[in-house]
Amino acid sequence: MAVRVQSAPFDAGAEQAQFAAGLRQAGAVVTFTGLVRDNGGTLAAMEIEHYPGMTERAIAAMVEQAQARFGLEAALVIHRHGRLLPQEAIMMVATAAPHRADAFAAAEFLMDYLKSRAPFWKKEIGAGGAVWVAAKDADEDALRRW
Amino acid sequence: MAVRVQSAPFDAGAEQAQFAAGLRQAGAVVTFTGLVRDNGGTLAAMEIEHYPGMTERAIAAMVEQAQARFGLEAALVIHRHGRLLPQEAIMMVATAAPHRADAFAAAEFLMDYLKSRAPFWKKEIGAGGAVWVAAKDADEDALRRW
Amino acid sequence: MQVTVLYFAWLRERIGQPREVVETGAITVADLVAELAARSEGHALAFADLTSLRVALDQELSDFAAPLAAAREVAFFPPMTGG
Amino acid sequence: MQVTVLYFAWLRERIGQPREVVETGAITVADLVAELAARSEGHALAFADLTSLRVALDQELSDFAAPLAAAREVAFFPPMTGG
Repeated sequence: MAVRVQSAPFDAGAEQAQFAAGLRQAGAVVTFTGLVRDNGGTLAAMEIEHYPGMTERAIAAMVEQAQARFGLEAALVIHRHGRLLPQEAIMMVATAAPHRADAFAAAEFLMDYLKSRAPFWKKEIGAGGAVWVAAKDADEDALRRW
Repeated sequence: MAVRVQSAPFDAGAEQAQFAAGLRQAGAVVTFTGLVRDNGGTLAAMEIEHYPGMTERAIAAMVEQAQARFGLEAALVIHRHGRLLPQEAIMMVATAAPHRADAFAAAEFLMDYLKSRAPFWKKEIGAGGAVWVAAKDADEDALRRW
Repeated sequence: MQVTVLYFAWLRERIGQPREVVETGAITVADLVAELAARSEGHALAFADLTSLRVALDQELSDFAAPLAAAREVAFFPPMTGG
Repeated sequence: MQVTVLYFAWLRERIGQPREVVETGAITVADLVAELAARSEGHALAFADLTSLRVALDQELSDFAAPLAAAREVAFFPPMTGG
Protein backbone atom coordinates (compact mmCIF):
# COMPACT_ATOMS: atom_id res chain seq x y z
CA MET A 1 0.00 0.00 0.00
CA ALA A 2 1.54 3.30 -1.03
CA VAL A 3 0.40 6.89 -0.57
CA ARG A 4 2.23 9.83 -2.12
CA VAL A 5 1.29 13.49 -1.77
CA GLN A 6 3.55 15.62 -3.94
CA SER A 7 3.80 18.82 -5.95
CA ALA A 8 5.91 17.18 -8.69
CA PRO A 9 4.19 15.81 -11.81
CA PHE A 10 3.98 12.03 -12.19
CA ASP A 11 3.71 9.68 -15.15
CA ALA A 12 0.50 7.67 -14.76
CA GLY A 13 1.58 5.07 -17.33
CA ALA A 14 4.92 4.46 -15.63
CA GLU A 15 3.20 4.28 -12.23
CA GLN A 16 0.72 1.73 -13.55
CA ALA A 17 3.50 -0.39 -15.04
CA GLN A 18 5.44 -0.34 -11.79
CA PHE A 19 2.32 -1.11 -9.77
CA ALA A 20 1.42 -4.12 -11.93
CA ALA A 21 5.01 -5.41 -11.94
CA GLY A 22 4.88 -5.86 -8.17
CA LEU A 23 1.78 -8.08 -8.22
CA ARG A 24 1.88 -11.83 -7.62
CA GLN A 25 -1.72 -13.08 -7.44
CA ALA A 26 -4.05 -10.37 -8.66
CA GLY A 27 -6.19 -10.98 -11.72
CA ALA A 28 -7.62 -7.47 -11.91
CA VAL A 29 -5.98 -4.04 -11.87
CA VAL A 30 -8.04 -0.83 -12.02
CA THR A 31 -6.58 2.65 -12.30
CA PHE A 32 -8.24 6.04 -12.15
CA THR A 33 -6.43 9.17 -13.26
CA GLY A 34 -7.89 12.64 -12.74
CA LEU A 35 -6.84 15.30 -15.25
CA VAL A 36 -7.12 19.09 -15.11
CA ARG A 37 -9.94 20.06 -17.50
CA ASP A 38 -9.56 23.38 -19.25
CA ASN A 39 -13.29 24.20 -19.10
CA GLY A 40 -13.49 25.00 -22.77
CA GLY A 41 -10.24 26.97 -22.82
CA THR A 42 -11.10 29.31 -19.93
CA LEU A 43 -8.82 27.71 -17.36
CA ALA A 44 -5.22 28.94 -17.13
CA ALA A 45 -4.18 26.86 -14.15
CA MET A 46 -5.43 25.01 -11.11
CA GLU A 47 -4.00 25.50 -7.63
CA ILE A 48 -4.44 22.78 -5.06
CA GLU A 49 -4.01 23.55 -1.38
CA HIS A 50 -3.78 20.77 1.18
CA TYR A 51 -3.27 20.17 4.89
CA PRO A 52 0.19 18.64 5.26
CA GLY A 53 0.17 15.85 7.81
CA MET A 54 -3.58 15.33 7.85
CA THR A 55 -3.63 14.63 4.11
CA GLU A 56 -1.32 11.64 4.35
CA ARG A 57 -3.09 10.32 7.48
CA ALA A 58 -6.55 10.65 5.95
CA ILE A 59 -5.56 8.93 2.71
CA ALA A 60 -3.70 6.13 4.52
CA ALA A 61 -6.84 5.46 6.59
CA MET A 62 -8.98 5.28 3.42
CA VAL A 63 -6.54 2.91 1.76
CA GLU A 64 -6.48 0.62 4.81
CA GLN A 65 -10.26 0.57 4.86
CA ALA A 66 -10.42 -0.23 1.13
CA GLN A 67 -7.84 -2.97 1.51
CA ALA A 68 -9.75 -4.70 4.31
CA ARG A 69 -13.16 -4.29 2.72
CA PHE A 70 -12.29 -5.40 -0.82
CA GLY A 71 -9.45 -7.86 -0.16
CA LEU A 72 -6.90 -5.90 -2.17
CA GLU A 73 -3.49 -7.32 -2.94
CA ALA A 74 -2.18 -3.79 -3.48
CA ALA A 75 -3.32 -0.18 -3.66
CA LEU A 76 -1.68 3.08 -4.66
CA VAL A 77 -2.79 6.71 -4.26
CA ILE A 78 -0.84 9.64 -5.70
CA HIS A 79 -2.23 13.18 -5.28
CA ARG A 80 -0.58 16.40 -6.32
CA HIS A 81 -0.79 19.85 -4.74
CA GLY A 82 0.43 23.25 -5.89
CA ARG A 83 0.00 24.70 -9.38
CA LEU A 84 -1.16 22.48 -12.26
CA LEU A 85 -1.80 23.21 -15.93
CA PRO A 86 -4.67 21.94 -18.10
CA GLN A 87 -4.30 18.24 -19.10
CA GLU A 88 -1.87 17.52 -16.28
CA ALA A 89 -2.67 14.57 -14.03
CA ILE A 90 -4.01 15.73 -10.65
CA MET A 91 -4.11 12.36 -8.98
CA MET A 92 -4.20 8.63 -9.52
CA VAL A 93 -5.58 5.60 -7.76
CA ALA A 94 -4.62 2.00 -8.56
CA THR A 95 -6.14 -1.13 -7.03
CA ALA A 96 -5.36 -4.83 -7.50
CA ALA A 97 -7.63 -7.70 -6.46
CA PRO A 98 -8.25 -11.31 -7.48
CA HIS A 99 -11.43 -10.38 -9.40
CA ARG A 100 -12.70 -7.34 -11.27
CA ALA A 101 -15.71 -6.46 -9.11
CA ASP A 102 -13.52 -5.83 -6.04
CA ALA A 103 -10.86 -3.92 -7.96
CA PHE A 104 -13.49 -1.61 -9.49
CA ALA A 105 -15.40 -1.15 -6.22
CA ALA A 106 -12.20 -0.34 -4.29
CA ALA A 107 -11.11 2.26 -6.86
CA GLU A 108 -14.54 3.94 -6.77
CA PHE A 109 -14.61 3.79 -2.97
CA LEU A 110 -11.20 5.48 -2.79
CA MET A 111 -12.23 8.14 -5.33
CA ASP A 112 -15.44 8.95 -3.47
CA TYR A 113 -13.55 9.34 -0.19
CA LEU A 114 -10.70 11.33 -1.74
CA LYS A 115 -13.20 13.77 -3.26
CA SER A 116 -14.91 14.65 0.02
CA ARG A 117 -12.76 13.46 2.91
CA ALA A 118 -9.14 14.17 2.01
CA PRO A 119 -8.11 17.75 2.89
CA PHE A 120 -7.52 19.22 -0.57
CA TRP A 121 -9.03 22.41 -1.93
CA LYS A 122 -8.98 23.35 -5.60
CA LYS A 123 -8.82 26.85 -6.97
CA GLU A 124 -9.37 27.58 -10.65
CA ILE A 125 -7.33 30.39 -12.15
CA GLY A 126 -8.88 31.88 -15.28
CA ALA A 127 -9.07 35.11 -17.23
CA GLY A 128 -11.71 36.37 -14.82
CA GLY A 129 -9.63 35.74 -11.72
CA ALA A 130 -9.39 32.90 -9.20
CA VAL A 131 -12.33 30.92 -7.85
CA TRP A 132 -12.38 28.21 -5.19
CA VAL A 133 -14.12 25.12 -6.52
CA ALA A 134 -17.31 24.45 -4.57
CA ALA A 135 -17.94 20.98 -3.17
CA LYS A 136 -20.74 19.16 -5.00
CA ASP A 137 -23.72 17.63 -3.26
CA ALA A 138 -23.37 14.71 -5.66
CA ASP A 139 -19.90 13.98 -4.26
CA GLU A 140 -21.21 13.96 -0.70
CA ASP A 141 -24.12 11.76 -1.79
CA ALA A 142 -21.71 9.32 -3.45
CA LEU A 143 -20.30 8.44 -0.02
CA ARG A 144 -23.64 7.05 1.12
CA ARG A 145 -23.40 4.00 -1.09
CA TRP A 146 -20.51 2.57 0.90
CA MET B 1 -12.06 4.57 -30.34
CA ALA B 2 -9.59 1.73 -30.85
CA VAL B 3 -9.99 -2.05 -30.72
CA ARG B 4 -7.03 -4.43 -30.99
CA VAL B 5 -7.20 -8.23 -30.92
CA GLN B 6 -3.71 -9.67 -30.95
CA SER B 7 -1.54 -12.57 -29.84
CA ALA B 8 1.45 -10.34 -29.04
CA PRO B 9 1.97 -9.10 -25.46
CA PHE B 10 1.28 -5.44 -24.75
CA ASP B 11 2.54 -2.96 -22.15
CA ALA B 12 -0.46 -1.69 -20.19
CA GLY B 13 1.48 1.26 -18.77
CA ALA B 14 2.66 2.40 -22.18
CA GLU B 15 -0.85 1.96 -23.60
CA GLN B 16 -2.31 4.05 -20.78
CA ALA B 17 0.27 6.80 -21.32
CA GLN B 18 -0.44 6.91 -25.05
CA PHE B 19 -4.20 6.86 -24.46
CA ALA B 20 -4.05 9.78 -22.02
CA ALA B 21 -1.69 11.77 -24.25
CA GLY B 22 -4.35 11.88 -26.96
CA LEU B 23 -7.03 13.44 -24.74
CA ARG B 24 -8.10 17.05 -24.96
CA GLN B 25 -11.08 17.51 -22.65
CA ALA B 26 -11.45 14.50 -20.41
CA GLY B 27 -11.14 14.91 -16.66
CA ALA B 28 -11.32 11.20 -15.84
CA VAL B 29 -9.47 8.18 -17.22
CA VAL B 30 -10.21 4.65 -16.00
CA THR B 31 -8.25 1.56 -17.02
CA PHE B 32 -8.86 -2.08 -16.32
CA THR B 33 -6.17 -4.69 -16.91
CA GLY B 34 -6.86 -8.41 -16.60
CA LEU B 35 -3.89 -10.60 -15.62
CA VAL B 36 -3.42 -14.37 -15.82
CA ARG B 37 -3.70 -15.70 -12.26
CA ASP B 38 -1.58 -18.71 -11.44
CA ASN B 39 -4.22 -20.29 -9.17
CA GLY B 40 -1.78 -20.83 -6.35
CA GLY B 41 1.02 -22.08 -8.58
CA THR B 42 -1.02 -24.79 -10.38
CA LEU B 43 -1.40 -22.95 -13.68
CA ALA B 44 1.33 -23.44 -16.29
CA ALA B 45 -0.32 -21.42 -19.06
CA MET B 46 -3.59 -20.12 -20.39
CA GLU B 47 -4.74 -20.57 -23.97
CA ILE B 48 -7.30 -18.21 -25.41
CA GLU B 49 -9.23 -19.16 -28.52
CA HIS B 50 -11.30 -16.60 -30.39
CA TYR B 51 -13.49 -16.20 -33.47
CA PRO B 52 -11.52 -14.01 -35.88
CA GLY B 53 -13.76 -11.49 -37.56
CA MET B 54 -16.64 -11.75 -35.11
CA THR B 55 -14.38 -10.79 -32.20
CA GLU B 56 -13.47 -7.42 -33.68
CA ARG B 57 -17.07 -6.74 -34.76
CA ALA B 58 -18.53 -7.66 -31.37
CA ILE B 59 -16.04 -5.51 -29.46
CA ALA B 60 -16.44 -2.55 -31.82
CA ALA B 61 -20.22 -2.71 -31.27
CA MET B 62 -19.74 -2.72 -27.48
CA VAL B 63 -17.37 0.23 -27.65
CA GLU B 64 -19.80 2.23 -29.80
CA GLN B 65 -22.58 1.49 -27.34
CA ALA B 66 -20.43 2.55 -24.38
CA GLN B 67 -19.36 5.72 -26.14
CA ALA B 68 -22.94 6.79 -26.86
CA ARG B 69 -24.28 5.82 -23.48
CA PHE B 70 -21.57 7.36 -21.30
CA GLY B 71 -20.45 10.29 -23.44
CA LEU B 72 -16.87 9.05 -23.76
CA GLU B 73 -14.17 11.20 -25.31
CA ALA B 74 -12.14 8.07 -26.02
CA ALA B 75 -12.12 4.33 -25.42
CA LEU B 76 -9.60 1.56 -26.00
CA VAL B 77 -9.92 -2.22 -25.85
CA ILE B 78 -6.97 -4.59 -26.28
CA HIS B 79 -7.53 -8.35 -25.96
CA ARG B 80 -4.98 -11.09 -26.51
CA HIS B 81 -5.47 -14.61 -27.82
CA GLY B 82 -3.12 -17.60 -28.00
CA ARG B 83 -0.85 -18.83 -25.22
CA LEU B 84 -0.25 -16.67 -22.13
CA LEU B 85 1.84 -17.22 -19.01
CA PRO B 86 0.92 -16.41 -15.40
CA GLN B 87 1.05 -12.65 -14.61
CA GLU B 88 0.84 -11.66 -18.26
CA ALA B 89 -1.83 -9.12 -19.21
CA ILE B 90 -4.78 -10.79 -20.97
CA MET B 91 -6.64 -7.66 -21.90
CA MET B 92 -7.12 -4.00 -21.14
CA VAL B 93 -9.89 -1.45 -21.31
CA ALA B 94 -9.40 2.32 -21.06
CA THR B 95 -12.16 4.94 -20.97
CA ALA B 96 -12.03 8.76 -20.84
CA ALA B 97 -14.96 11.00 -19.91
CA PRO B 98 -15.48 14.47 -18.46
CA HIS B 99 -16.34 13.05 -15.01
CA ARG B 100 -15.43 9.96 -13.02
CA ALA B 101 -18.85 8.33 -12.74
CA ASP B 102 -19.13 7.93 -16.52
CA ALA B 103 -15.54 6.77 -16.97
CA PHE B 104 -15.99 4.09 -14.27
CA ALA B 105 -19.42 2.99 -15.53
CA ALA B 106 -18.19 2.71 -19.12
CA ALA B 107 -15.19 0.59 -18.10
CA GLU B 108 -17.39 -1.75 -16.08
CA PHE B 109 -19.96 -1.92 -18.87
CA LEU B 110 -17.24 -2.89 -21.36
CA MET B 111 -15.80 -5.48 -19.00
CA ASP B 112 -19.18 -7.08 -18.36
CA TYR B 113 -19.86 -7.33 -22.08
CA LEU B 114 -16.37 -8.56 -22.94
CA LYS B 115 -16.70 -11.34 -20.34
CA SER B 116 -19.91 -12.79 -21.75
CA ARG B 117 -20.49 -11.43 -25.24
CA ALA B 118 -17.12 -11.32 -26.98
CA PRO B 119 -16.20 -14.66 -28.59
CA PHE B 120 -13.21 -15.70 -26.50
CA TRP B 121 -12.75 -19.03 -24.73
CA LYS B 122 -10.10 -19.64 -22.08
CA LYS B 123 -8.39 -22.93 -21.42
CA GLU B 124 -6.23 -23.45 -18.35
CA ILE B 125 -3.18 -25.65 -18.77
CA GLY B 126 -1.93 -27.18 -15.52
CA ALA B 127 -0.12 -30.21 -14.19
CA GLY B 128 -3.36 -32.20 -14.37
CA GLY B 129 -4.03 -31.36 -18.01
CA ALA B 130 -6.09 -28.78 -19.83
CA VAL B 131 -9.52 -27.54 -18.77
CA TRP B 132 -11.85 -25.12 -20.53
CA VAL B 133 -12.88 -22.34 -18.15
CA ALA B 134 -16.64 -22.49 -17.47
CA ALA B 135 -18.72 -19.34 -17.83
CA LYS B 136 -19.92 -18.02 -14.48
CA ASP B 137 -23.55 -17.26 -13.73
CA ALA B 138 -22.32 -14.16 -11.94
CA ASP B 139 -20.86 -12.84 -15.20
CA GLU B 140 -24.15 -13.37 -17.02
CA ASP B 141 -26.00 -11.74 -14.13
CA ALA B 142 -23.67 -8.74 -14.26
CA LEU B 143 -25.08 -7.85 -17.69
CA ARG B 144 -28.54 -7.29 -16.27
CA ARG B 145 -27.54 -4.08 -14.53
CA TRP B 146 -27.02 -2.26 -17.83
CA MET C 1 -28.22 -23.95 -49.55
CA GLN C 2 -24.53 -24.19 -48.71
CA VAL C 3 -23.47 -23.06 -45.23
CA THR C 4 -20.07 -22.90 -43.56
CA VAL C 5 -20.34 -24.23 -40.00
CA LEU C 6 -17.71 -23.24 -37.43
CA TYR C 7 -16.99 -24.83 -34.05
CA PHE C 8 -15.03 -23.34 -31.16
CA ALA C 9 -13.51 -24.42 -27.84
CA TRP C 10 -14.65 -27.82 -26.48
CA LEU C 11 -17.27 -28.07 -29.22
CA ARG C 12 -14.48 -27.99 -31.81
CA GLU C 13 -12.55 -30.62 -29.85
CA ARG C 14 -15.55 -32.98 -29.56
CA ILE C 15 -16.45 -32.68 -33.21
CA GLY C 16 -12.82 -33.00 -34.20
CA GLN C 17 -12.72 -30.19 -36.74
CA PRO C 18 -12.94 -26.40 -36.65
CA ARG C 19 -15.22 -26.04 -39.68
CA GLU C 20 -17.19 -27.92 -42.29
CA VAL C 21 -19.20 -26.89 -45.31
CA VAL C 22 -22.67 -28.46 -45.38
CA GLU C 23 -25.54 -28.59 -47.84
CA THR C 24 -28.79 -27.97 -45.96
CA GLY C 25 -32.48 -27.27 -46.43
CA ALA C 26 -32.90 -26.31 -42.75
CA ILE C 27 -35.33 -23.50 -42.02
CA THR C 28 -34.20 -22.71 -38.46
CA VAL C 29 -30.94 -23.03 -36.55
CA ALA C 30 -32.52 -25.89 -34.58
CA ASP C 31 -33.24 -27.72 -37.87
CA LEU C 32 -29.60 -27.36 -38.86
CA VAL C 33 -28.49 -28.65 -35.44
CA ALA C 34 -30.67 -31.76 -35.92
CA GLU C 35 -28.97 -32.42 -39.27
CA LEU C 36 -25.49 -31.85 -37.85
CA ALA C 37 -26.12 -34.06 -34.80
CA ALA C 38 -26.89 -36.97 -37.15
CA ARG C 39 -23.47 -36.71 -38.83
CA SER C 40 -21.39 -38.64 -36.27
CA GLU C 41 -21.24 -39.72 -32.63
CA GLY C 42 -18.97 -36.77 -31.94
CA HIS C 43 -21.53 -34.39 -33.42
CA ALA C 44 -24.36 -36.02 -31.44
CA LEU C 45 -22.38 -35.70 -28.21
CA ALA C 46 -21.42 -32.11 -28.93
CA PHE C 47 -25.01 -31.04 -29.56
CA ALA C 48 -26.54 -33.14 -26.74
CA ASP C 49 -27.27 -30.13 -24.53
CA LEU C 50 -28.17 -26.97 -26.38
CA THR C 51 -28.55 -24.95 -23.16
CA SER C 52 -24.76 -25.02 -22.87
CA LEU C 53 -24.26 -23.76 -26.43
CA ARG C 54 -24.46 -20.44 -28.21
CA VAL C 55 -24.87 -19.71 -31.91
CA ALA C 56 -23.86 -16.84 -34.20
CA LEU C 57 -25.26 -16.23 -37.70
CA ASP C 58 -22.84 -14.37 -39.95
CA GLN C 59 -20.90 -13.29 -36.83
CA GLU C 60 -23.91 -11.91 -34.94
CA LEU C 61 -25.19 -13.68 -31.80
CA SER C 62 -28.51 -15.38 -32.46
CA ASP C 63 -30.56 -18.24 -30.98
CA PHE C 64 -31.66 -21.76 -31.90
CA ALA C 65 -35.22 -20.76 -32.81
CA ALA C 66 -34.01 -18.16 -35.32
CA PRO C 67 -34.48 -18.72 -39.06
CA LEU C 68 -31.26 -19.48 -40.91
CA ALA C 69 -32.46 -17.14 -43.67
CA ALA C 70 -29.57 -16.27 -45.94
CA ALA C 71 -26.81 -16.84 -43.38
CA ARG C 72 -23.55 -18.05 -45.01
CA GLU C 73 -21.60 -18.69 -41.81
CA VAL C 74 -23.07 -20.40 -38.74
CA ALA C 75 -20.89 -20.74 -35.65
CA PHE C 76 -21.55 -22.89 -32.58
CA PHE C 77 -19.65 -22.49 -29.32
CA PRO C 78 -19.88 -22.69 -25.51
CA PRO C 79 -20.72 -19.59 -23.43
CA MET C 80 -17.94 -17.07 -23.88
CA THR C 81 -15.24 -16.52 -21.26
CA GLY C 82 -13.38 -13.40 -22.35
CA GLY C 83 -12.11 -10.48 -20.33
CA MET D 1 -5.06 25.95 27.27
CA GLN D 2 -2.98 26.86 24.26
CA VAL D 3 -4.25 25.73 20.87
CA THR D 4 -2.84 26.15 17.37
CA VAL D 5 -5.63 27.12 14.97
CA LEU D 6 -5.19 26.49 11.24
CA TYR D 7 -7.21 27.93 8.34
CA PHE D 8 -7.36 26.67 4.76
CA ALA D 9 -8.65 27.78 1.35
CA TRP D 10 -11.08 30.74 1.33
CA LEU D 11 -11.25 30.67 5.11
CA ARG D 12 -7.50 31.36 5.24
CA GLU D 13 -7.92 34.18 2.72
CA ARG D 14 -10.77 35.84 4.64
CA ILE D 15 -8.98 35.64 7.95
CA GLY D 16 -5.75 36.77 6.35
CA GLN D 17 -3.45 34.25 7.97
CA PRO D 18 -2.88 30.49 7.77
CA ARG D 19 -2.48 29.92 11.51
CA GLU D 20 -2.59 31.53 14.92
CA VAL D 21 -1.88 30.32 18.42
CA VAL D 22 -4.67 31.15 20.86
CA GLU D 23 -5.19 30.86 24.60
CA THR D 24 -8.65 29.46 25.26
CA GLY D 25 -10.88 28.03 27.97
CA ALA D 26 -13.42 26.74 25.42
CA ILE D 27 -15.09 23.42 26.21
CA THR D 28 -16.43 22.64 22.74
CA VAL D 29 -15.37 23.50 19.20
CA ALA D 30 -18.41 25.81 18.99
CA ASP D 31 -17.16 27.69 22.07
CA LEU D 32 -13.78 28.17 20.40
CA VAL D 33 -15.47 29.39 17.21
CA ALA D 34 -17.39 32.02 19.25
CA GLU D 35 -14.09 33.28 20.71
CA LEU D 36 -12.36 33.32 17.31
CA ALA D 37 -15.28 35.11 15.61
CA ALA D 38 -14.89 37.98 18.11
CA ARG D 39 -11.25 38.56 17.12
CA SER D 40 -11.81 40.67 14.00
CA GLU D 41 -14.30 41.49 11.27
CA GLY D 42 -12.49 39.02 8.99
CA HIS D 43 -12.90 36.30 11.60
CA ALA D 44 -16.59 37.15 12.09
CA LEU D 45 -17.21 36.99 8.34
CA ALA D 46 -15.29 33.74 7.97
CA PHE D 47 -17.27 32.02 10.71
CA ALA D 48 -20.66 33.50 9.75
CA ASP D 49 -22.03 30.26 8.31
CA LEU D 50 -20.81 27.12 10.04
CA THR D 51 -22.78 24.84 7.71
CA SER D 52 -20.23 25.67 5.01
CA LEU D 53 -17.28 24.80 7.27
CA ARG D 54 -15.57 21.66 8.47
CA VAL D 55 -13.29 21.15 11.46
CA ALA D 56 -10.48 18.75 12.31
CA LEU D 57 -9.07 18.13 15.81
CA ASP D 58 -5.46 16.99 15.77
CA GLN D 59 -5.86 16.12 12.07
CA GLU D 60 -9.01 14.00 12.49
CA LEU D 61 -12.35 15.22 11.12
CA SER D 62 -14.70 16.23 13.93
CA ASP D 63 -17.76 18.48 14.38
CA PHE D 64 -18.68 21.74 16.05
CA ALA D 65 -20.45 20.10 19.00
CA ALA D 66 -17.40 18.02 19.89
CA PRO D 67 -15.41 18.74 23.06
CA LEU D 68 -12.01 20.30 22.39
CA ALA D 69 -10.62 17.97 25.06
CA ALA D 70 -6.83 17.92 24.83
CA ALA D 71 -6.61 18.85 21.15
CA ARG D 72 -3.44 20.81 20.36
CA GLU D 73 -4.23 21.59 16.71
CA VAL D 74 -7.66 22.72 15.50
CA ALA D 75 -8.17 23.26 11.77
CA PHE D 76 -11.09 24.98 10.06
CA PHE D 77 -11.76 24.72 6.32
CA PRO D 78 -14.46 24.58 3.63
CA PRO D 79 -15.80 21.24 2.36
CA MET D 80 -12.97 19.39 0.67
CA THR D 81 -12.60 19.19 -3.10
CA GLY D 82 -9.90 16.61 -3.73
CA GLY D 83 -9.68 13.86 -6.32
